[in-house]
Amino acid sequence: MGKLGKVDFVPFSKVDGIEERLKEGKISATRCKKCKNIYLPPRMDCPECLDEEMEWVDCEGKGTLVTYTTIHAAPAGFEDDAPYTICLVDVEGGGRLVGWLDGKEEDLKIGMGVSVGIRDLPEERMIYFVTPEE
Amino acid sequence: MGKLGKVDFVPFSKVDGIEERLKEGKISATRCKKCKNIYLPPRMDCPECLDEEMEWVDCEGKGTLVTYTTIHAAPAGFEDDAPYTICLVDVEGGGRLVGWLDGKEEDLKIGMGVSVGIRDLPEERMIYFVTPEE
Amino acid sequence: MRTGVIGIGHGKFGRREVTVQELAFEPFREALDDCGLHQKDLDALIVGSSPEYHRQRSLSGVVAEYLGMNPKPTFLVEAACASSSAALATADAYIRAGIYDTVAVLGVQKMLELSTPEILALMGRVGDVQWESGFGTTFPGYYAMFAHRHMYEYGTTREQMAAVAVKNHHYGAKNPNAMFQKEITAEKALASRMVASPLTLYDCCANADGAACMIVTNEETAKKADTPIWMAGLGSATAPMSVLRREKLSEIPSAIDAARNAYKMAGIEPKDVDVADVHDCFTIAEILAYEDLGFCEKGGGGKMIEEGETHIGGRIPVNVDGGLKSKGHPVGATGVSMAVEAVKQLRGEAGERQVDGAEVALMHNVGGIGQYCFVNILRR
Amino acid sequence: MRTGVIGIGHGKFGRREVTVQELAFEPFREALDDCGLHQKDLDALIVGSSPEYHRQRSLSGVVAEYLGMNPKPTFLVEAACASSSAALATADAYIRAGIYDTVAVLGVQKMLELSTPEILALMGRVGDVQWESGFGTTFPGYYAMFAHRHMYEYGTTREQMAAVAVKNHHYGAKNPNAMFQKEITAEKALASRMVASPLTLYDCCANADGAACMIVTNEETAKKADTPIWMAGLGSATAPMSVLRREKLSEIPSAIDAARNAYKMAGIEPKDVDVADVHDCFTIAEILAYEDLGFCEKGGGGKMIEEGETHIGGRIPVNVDGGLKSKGHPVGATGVSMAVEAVKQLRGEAGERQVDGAEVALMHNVGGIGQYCFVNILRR
Ligand SMILES: [Zn+2]
Ligand SMILES: [Zn+2]
Repeated sequence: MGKLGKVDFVPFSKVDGIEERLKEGKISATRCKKCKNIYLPPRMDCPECLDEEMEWVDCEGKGTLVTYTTIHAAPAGFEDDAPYTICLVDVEGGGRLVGWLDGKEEDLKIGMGVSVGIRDLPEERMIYFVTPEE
Repeated sequence: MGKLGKVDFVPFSKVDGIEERLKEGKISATRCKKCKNIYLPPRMDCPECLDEEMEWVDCEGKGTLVTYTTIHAAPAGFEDDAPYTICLVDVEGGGRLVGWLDGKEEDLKIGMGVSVGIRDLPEERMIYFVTPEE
Repeated sequence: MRTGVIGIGHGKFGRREVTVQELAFEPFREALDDCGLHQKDLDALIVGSSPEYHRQRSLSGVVAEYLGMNPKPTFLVEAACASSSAALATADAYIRAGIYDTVAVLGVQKMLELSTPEILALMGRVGDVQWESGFGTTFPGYYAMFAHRHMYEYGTTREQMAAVAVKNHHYGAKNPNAMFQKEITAEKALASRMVASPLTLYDCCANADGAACMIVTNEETAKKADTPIWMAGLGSATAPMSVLRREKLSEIPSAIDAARNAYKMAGIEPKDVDVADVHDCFTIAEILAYEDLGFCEKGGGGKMIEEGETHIGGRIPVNVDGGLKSKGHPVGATGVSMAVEAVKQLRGEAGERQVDGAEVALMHNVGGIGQYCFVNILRR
Repeated sequence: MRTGVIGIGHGKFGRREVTVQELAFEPFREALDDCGLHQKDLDALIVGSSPEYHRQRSLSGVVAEYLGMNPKPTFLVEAACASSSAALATADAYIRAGIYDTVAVLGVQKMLELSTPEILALMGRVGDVQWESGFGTTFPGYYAMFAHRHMYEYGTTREQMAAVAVKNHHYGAKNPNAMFQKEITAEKALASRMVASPLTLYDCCANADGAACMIVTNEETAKKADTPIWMAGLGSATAPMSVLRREKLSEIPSAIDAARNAYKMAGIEPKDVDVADVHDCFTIAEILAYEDLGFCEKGGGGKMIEEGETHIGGRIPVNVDGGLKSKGHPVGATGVSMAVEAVKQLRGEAGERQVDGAEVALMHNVGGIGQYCFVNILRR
């Protein structure tokens, strides 16, 4: 699938267009052409109108910290990364994403403004990174 | 578990006594002390009287061929063994077992008499072998 | 109180480059369209699937979310290859109990996202893992042993088995949702490579991705539909998982028991069946099904296919949707797929595959190597 | 038409060196003994389990065989950690529909036969595998994020969470079936190693092998039992699997919906509950449960544990069997385990853990991270 995340569990998805957009540094959602609902994580079927006419929209990469945790007991594939801090971010323009913190857990405050970027990982994979704003 | 079969899927079972008996060359069943039912494959709980008082009984290793097949498309762990022939044998004294054929599939006739022995495999594992009788 | 089917949907079976929830969405949308309902009109989603094939754990929760079914209840029902027939029977129970009025039953399976080694490892655990799998038994291997036994007891031939494959591919060629839409010849089938003697490649169905969906509802609501189809008889039974504990190996005992229960509930006899979908995971399985369902006497299955009695125009047309053999067998989707085809036949919407005037349809869905069987009878 | 519980059985939870079917046999035997029935008196076996943990595929078929249930029907019901509550609800549906009279509901899970790498790999796929798991989310990690959000919104403290662990171990020490039969101190809990901040080891329940069984039957048959216990309210609901699609993260929305449905069906209010088992997979989960079930107002959960309102003698004693926290959490067995404990309380057979005069018991069983919740109310 879209090369998003450190480990890949899903080889195929209708959302395969995301890979290219990630490479271009875009944080992308999909929007139903019919009902205009925005989906982040993106999806290609609209559960509202049951339609599959979707278009890509890009987000600014700004958002609000919803919650977070630092993982000390890591699952397979993440042993060497622990401890790492996972952040949930409500993105301006709609939707939510999960990203890794660039910074210290101590500096986080739920509700604070954050910016979201994309970083390269080994094996051509990419991951969202979250940076607290001043 | 009991080291029976080429690949082990079940690390624990109440039937762990079978390992020792296999090493002694014994084809063993269990018998409910209460209702005297014989179980091959062996089990330690009697579904008839819901009791768990079981004792081991040994079989002669003689039986009748119930059916067979030669596996050409092998599952994981058996790639190097294929083709191998699997036989189901109704054992004298009660119960049925699955074993590998020592011989040619062409020589098999359902209903024929067979004898069953135990052979060693690598990594201390053991397997039932079935030999057609004259 | 009867349960009625008012909406059906069926996706394309085969290799599908989508996620399992995307796969599920297709027939779900089609089934809602078919009956003009929306998610808000549904009381629950019951998913039939065999979870071992998915990387996504606890499938029904993810699928419910993707289909827009939250906060409606959902759970998964599993009975191996008969999972979605078990789901359908369970939906019927919830509706007849008056707990839910209208339920979406979804059969879905994404089999082809696992790697080949993962699939081979899974295949190695198809039987009783304690006493059988360590000897390298396989799914085709079990049915191969049933075939050898049936050949021994009744003189069934490889040619008769091949005739099942030829028939099912003949009809599958007319089914746009089938994985393989092409005819085959007996010669080609008989000459294909051996998988587990006496079964060759063409005796075996193929793994596939697939999904099918059905909207079922209570009698009152169903009566308002244009052509409600009624769930008239539901039977289910089990047999020992282990072939080491089965008395006979030339039959599927759970099928015999399930059929008896279904016929009794529907108040019919085998001869009243107009069209049937039976579980032809292997060609021998269809021959066993003829006998276990009472379509012919014990041992008469080989002759029944030979004489064309299960072709359209024959006594009881069987698998005229192509069967598992040509549709492919997306484990958890197969039961609802059979039921969707039955509904099409009873509505008279089966096109080139239509059995004229079909009033009673039967589905025979075997789980695993017969540890489960579900027999459902639908009527117009 | 009400469904009644007439037989219960509960095995020892923990590391058990037996197969999954041997594990299942123990409480099944106990439950049959408890009501004086035999397999022939049962119409079906419904198994609740999470299949991902077993090497044996299609569990219910193997278990049905081992329990001597062939040819009776069986199938498996899965809703992650709430699998056997879903199985119990399904048994109720089959019985109220009149399809079966008497059903054995078995919750069973063998978690500790997988290797550590296998378990770690499984743990890595606990969330939405498409959008979340690739970031290294874990099961404790999700609840940790709920905890941080709850701390932020309501000022809940780590000490309040530790108090849940202390309470549940206190009662678990009196439960011979619990995995951990020993008391702990708040100091020890707070000082234990961090798993996913702010949750430490003692905030988390442990994987365990375990099984529990329940014989349920129709009203007519149940009335003949000495002390039938009635299934008075069954509620279930879902929420998005993905935390990326949940509106609030300081509650389990499916629990709120399921509780509403269950209270309505039982015709009671939260204050009428005499004793409850709630899904304390993590200490924060028990605090969320108090609020979601309406035992206290939103945000009041921390204070409720602090003030001892959920101890025996308090307003609503919760998890006085030790909870998942001290019993261990054999995923598929947990729902029936809760129900078995509820029946003991209502029969007055809970020994040292008895809540005097308990007439109404509630079980709250969450699947996964809240994608499912089942709330069942039993009464004497
Ligand atoms: Zn839309
Ligand atoms: Zn006995």
